[in-house]
Amino acid sequence: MTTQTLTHVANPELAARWRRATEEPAWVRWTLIGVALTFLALFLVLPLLVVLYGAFEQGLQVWWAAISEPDALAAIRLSLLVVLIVVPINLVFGVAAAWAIAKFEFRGKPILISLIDMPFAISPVVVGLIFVILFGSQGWLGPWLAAHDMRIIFAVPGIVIVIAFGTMPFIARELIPLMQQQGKEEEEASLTLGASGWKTFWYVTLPNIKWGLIYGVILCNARALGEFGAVAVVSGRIRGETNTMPLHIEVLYNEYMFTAAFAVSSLLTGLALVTIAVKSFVEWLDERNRPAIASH
Amino acid sequence: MKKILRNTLVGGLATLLAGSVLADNITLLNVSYDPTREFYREYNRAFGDYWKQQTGDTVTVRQSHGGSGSQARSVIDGLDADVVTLALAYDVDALRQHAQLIPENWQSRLDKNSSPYTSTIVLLVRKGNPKNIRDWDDLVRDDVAVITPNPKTSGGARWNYLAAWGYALKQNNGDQDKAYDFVSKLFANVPVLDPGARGATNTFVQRGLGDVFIAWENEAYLSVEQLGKGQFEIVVPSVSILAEPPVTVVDKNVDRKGTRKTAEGYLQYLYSDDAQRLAAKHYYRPSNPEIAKEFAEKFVDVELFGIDEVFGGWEKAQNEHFNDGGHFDSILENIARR
Amino acid sequence: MFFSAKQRRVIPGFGLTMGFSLLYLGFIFLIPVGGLLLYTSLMSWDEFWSAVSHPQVVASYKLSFGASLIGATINLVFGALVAWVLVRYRFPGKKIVDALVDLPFALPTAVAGIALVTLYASTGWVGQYLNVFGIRVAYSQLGVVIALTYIGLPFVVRTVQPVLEDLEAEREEASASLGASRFTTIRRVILPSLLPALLTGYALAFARAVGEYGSVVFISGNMPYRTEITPLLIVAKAEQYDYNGAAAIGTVMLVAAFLLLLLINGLQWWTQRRGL
Amino acid sequence: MSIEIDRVNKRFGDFVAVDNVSLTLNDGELTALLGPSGSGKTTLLRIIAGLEQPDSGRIRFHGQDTTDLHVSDRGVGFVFQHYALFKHMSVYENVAYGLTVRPRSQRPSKAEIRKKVMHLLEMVQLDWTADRLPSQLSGGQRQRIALARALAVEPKVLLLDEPFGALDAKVRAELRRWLRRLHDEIHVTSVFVTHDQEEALEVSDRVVVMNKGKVEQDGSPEQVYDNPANPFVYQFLGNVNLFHARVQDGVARIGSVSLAAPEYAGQRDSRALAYVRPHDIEVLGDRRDDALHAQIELVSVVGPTVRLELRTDNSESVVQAELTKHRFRELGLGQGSDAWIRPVNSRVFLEDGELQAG
Repeated sequence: MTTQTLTHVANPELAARWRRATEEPAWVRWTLIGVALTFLALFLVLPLLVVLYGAFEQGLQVWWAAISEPDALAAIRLSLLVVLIVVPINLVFGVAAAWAIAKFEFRGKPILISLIDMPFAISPVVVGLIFVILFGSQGWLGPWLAAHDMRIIFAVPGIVIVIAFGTMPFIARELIPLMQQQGKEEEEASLTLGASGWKTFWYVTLPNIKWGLIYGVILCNARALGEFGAVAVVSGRIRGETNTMPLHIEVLYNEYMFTAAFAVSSLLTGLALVTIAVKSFVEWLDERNRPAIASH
Repeated sequence: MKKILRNTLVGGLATLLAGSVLADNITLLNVSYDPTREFYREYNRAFGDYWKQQTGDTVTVRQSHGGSGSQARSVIDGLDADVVTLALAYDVDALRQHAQLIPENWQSRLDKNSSPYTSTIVLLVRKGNPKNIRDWDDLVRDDVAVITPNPKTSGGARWNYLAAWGYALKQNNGDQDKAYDFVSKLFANVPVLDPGARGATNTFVQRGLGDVFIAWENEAYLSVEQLGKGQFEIVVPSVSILAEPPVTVVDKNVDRKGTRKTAEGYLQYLYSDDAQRLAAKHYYRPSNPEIAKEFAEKFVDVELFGIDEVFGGWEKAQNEHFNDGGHFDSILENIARR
Repeated sequence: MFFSAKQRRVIPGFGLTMGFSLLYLGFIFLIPVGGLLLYTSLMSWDEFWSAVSHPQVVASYKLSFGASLIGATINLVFGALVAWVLVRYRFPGKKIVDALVDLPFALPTAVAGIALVTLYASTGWVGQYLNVFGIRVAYSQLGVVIALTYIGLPFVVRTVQPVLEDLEAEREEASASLGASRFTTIRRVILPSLLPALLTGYALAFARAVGEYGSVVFISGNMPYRTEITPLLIVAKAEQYDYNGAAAIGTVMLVAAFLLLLLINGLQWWTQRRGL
Repeated sequence: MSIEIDRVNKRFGDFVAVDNVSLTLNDGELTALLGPSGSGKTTLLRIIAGLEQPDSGRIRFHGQDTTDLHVSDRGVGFVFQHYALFKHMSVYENVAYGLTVRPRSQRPSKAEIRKKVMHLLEMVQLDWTADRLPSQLSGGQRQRIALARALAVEPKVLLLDEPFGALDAKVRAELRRWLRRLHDEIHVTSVFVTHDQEEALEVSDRVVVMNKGKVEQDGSPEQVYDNPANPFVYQFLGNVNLFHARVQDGVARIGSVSLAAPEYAGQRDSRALAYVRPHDIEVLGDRRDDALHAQIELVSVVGPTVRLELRTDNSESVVQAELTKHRFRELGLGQGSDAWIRPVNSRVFLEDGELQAG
């Protein structure tokens, strides 16, 4: 019997067929991988290729001409300006909200979290509509704003507000679970060692949430650049003035300047890709910095 | 931000210095509809030169384009337009109805009902006219797919709709019910309703959808010339509508900004010979008959009817056909029910 | 008092962070949303009801919610599959594929719409082959589903992935040692643990899809009663100066969004309670 | 520095965590707060530290009221149960943290900080780990770093929350002795929380036993162990056998066995419970009148001691006895043998409601 068992183990065919309890047979594995990759290729890679192909179809020069044209530059400038305003505000908000929610117990917390989530679920079109109803010259605050010569919609402030609205949850959403999971022991330790609140935040909390923060900023940034529906309603589409990059793309598309439209799109897509690359790099750094804790 | 601040400052200064000899930098905002992009791009340059010569002032004209109705809405909601150049009088009149931005008599302030150029509605078909489309009648055939934007959101599409309706009235001795049936059949052949004229052009030209595209004359020519040389043909129907896209100064805005003089000059200049030729170049029919003659072979002579004679003016047409509960709504409902 | 800590806390900054959060939420969120609700509440009930129950509007709800449901369901199935493949298997290029999943978050919706219609129109790269089989994607309800699937794709993957990563192998091994087949183990042990994450991702993808505008208008035919989504209808109403109608429908969508979020947070609460 | 806890109360919702506790902890003493989980000991420690605010009552350090002093100004060293080391900082940076975050005017020079940190690291015998990250250390090492970090700011009092709770038995025992030695060296008033009676008895100068938010007993380890104030303390401090007894006039009777119970000198016949520790049970091989007959059910040898489980005739419960291996061999008993047992030391508590003046 013993000998037989030994031969069994040594049987290469059986050894090859041996698999872990948590594994599927190879053919199942490869089928699943195949199906998943086909799905992703159809839904993610192909649209990406369309944009890149459209942008570079007529060569680099045409591409460059399209994105260095004054109206395109104005759109790029505006989008960057909006991002420069919106991302820091949402960053401060995200950190503040996450701090309040993760470090303290108070009543109404689930409501607060739901409120922060709301922009995920509200149609951008409704967002635009709300601001027109409020700030349009036929709206409630419109006459007052006009009397004080202030412009909100059809100007940069309106664009900033709707984009801030739409991108509000990204950083907060990233930080809240992270900070909840980290608890507050390290902060308490810092306080017992005599550090002030700000110093505790700066030296202890911030380094701990750094990666989550960066990821949140990256996503917020991408969404802020790409927001379309709400901006379309409140921008007024003044060429070279209140057209953001996505609106400018639509304008170009509607002017039958497809290559130019795709060129500016490719810029945004490129940004998205860079964003994703940065994110992956960030995660890779994170993993490397977290030395493997002796496992199993 | 900076620009808006500058505009306000410049506007204020302009008021202060009105009549002085100092040359100004003036910025105008022209809020227009979709198909005028190419025309106004060129016209703005021409006007800039002309105005500099006349007054020494430097004028920069900013453009905003979109669906005619949506553009009017933006101006009503506070978009700071100095002039509007929209697809139809109803949209311009909305500025008066909803926000009193312009006076009652706005349409009589400029020549030709304030329409410096006109256009009409034609049919665009694919090369060789494979479905053999000759006139409006062919659009209700079962085997024909028709592309038009949504009349609810697109000014051009309202002209399309009214042109078809007018044709049917003419064929049936003014029988409104028959016209209703005709337009119903036509829209039953429509697979896609883009919100704007440009979107519809893209659908027909780029995406290859549909057999015939009801379009502004100038859009049709643009497609033939620019988008796909040799891929499309224009079919001029037996009768069509005289489309008059009107222009006006937005009084409340120009008075506040102190840009009235320039804005009025901007619109006046549309009637100049140079501007009329420029309009013709971009396939708009010049309203000046002299200039129109120069381009006689460019624009096919077609029997045109006006909106006032057939539909009793825009107000009435809008109420009967396009407002909620109007004919168009009921047509869509009937199609959906089938 | 809501939003006030029970008492003075040792960790500082509650007043500051809570105050700023509420101020910002108030300015950027509560005032506008409250404004919309107030605006709608000033309408008479009849006016409101006739605006939100018109057959054309109801047809658009059916499309918006129906297509979102289908899109979210597709994402549920394939999102779970993608998450599974990304967590459990090794294959070349896995990192890149993992990174690409976020693309729909980052790509502007208008660009996505243009790219999708370029692909799926009957002259497009994919559309021309589908056309041979008589399948029309662009300008049909199928197109709406495709666009809504695209924009909701990252949600399920990104909610399921971390849970799957944290799943202990022990439970699967226990199941296998008790004689369960691999399929049974997945069905009886793994799937129930993933369920809350799956549902959360599903609800988020659904909520996002219902409100989507930018990408859909390019690929949907926008035909009333057939391929017109609710957000487009709101735009159309607004452009005809019918702000009441637009606000009424907007309110319906807002309430739907809020209910969805309550559902999502309910699911999360349920998840926590079950200690999964 | 002495710590005075004056009528402190703390509730969490309906749960009473600390119930009107008053205590004075003397300067330089190492005190153990001992109790089961939920007894309020950690909450009390956090109140002393300023990490929790009491609902009422005062905390004084050396007569000075610190109740409203913020934790960062209180000058306590706190060692957390799970160490709470800053993950992203090296060991050196962790220990130096308290010094580097001081306002510039009070901050020592870099060289001074370096000297101090290295000294502390040497003291905890971990100077060679200075450049490592906490995640690269073992649990025991992390604990010592956490202690060094707390000591770096020269705290007036040192507070430790279950300092050895997360460590394995051997490391615990080592660290315990090490902490004792350390305390003897630096002599800072220290309080540590534990649920392990052995730990409390071995390390501390003084043991405070807590239960349900109240102090059950407060005294030296010997006092607490030898003279438990009540049944709870008795049971909590190690294994114990319970015998039903009757008490009359200073004598407790368990069956045929009589025990002196002088504290009940005037007591009339009452029901009582006698608490006897396993090592206070004498096991005999031969019959004696003042002993109870029992049968040995289980013999287990744990190192040098032998633990027996015996069943007496009149009892359903099992009696545990502990004796040396040497003595067990002398007796020549084995599993199933008859034996006679006799409590040599016991503590008798009357059953509820039986106390009455005689």
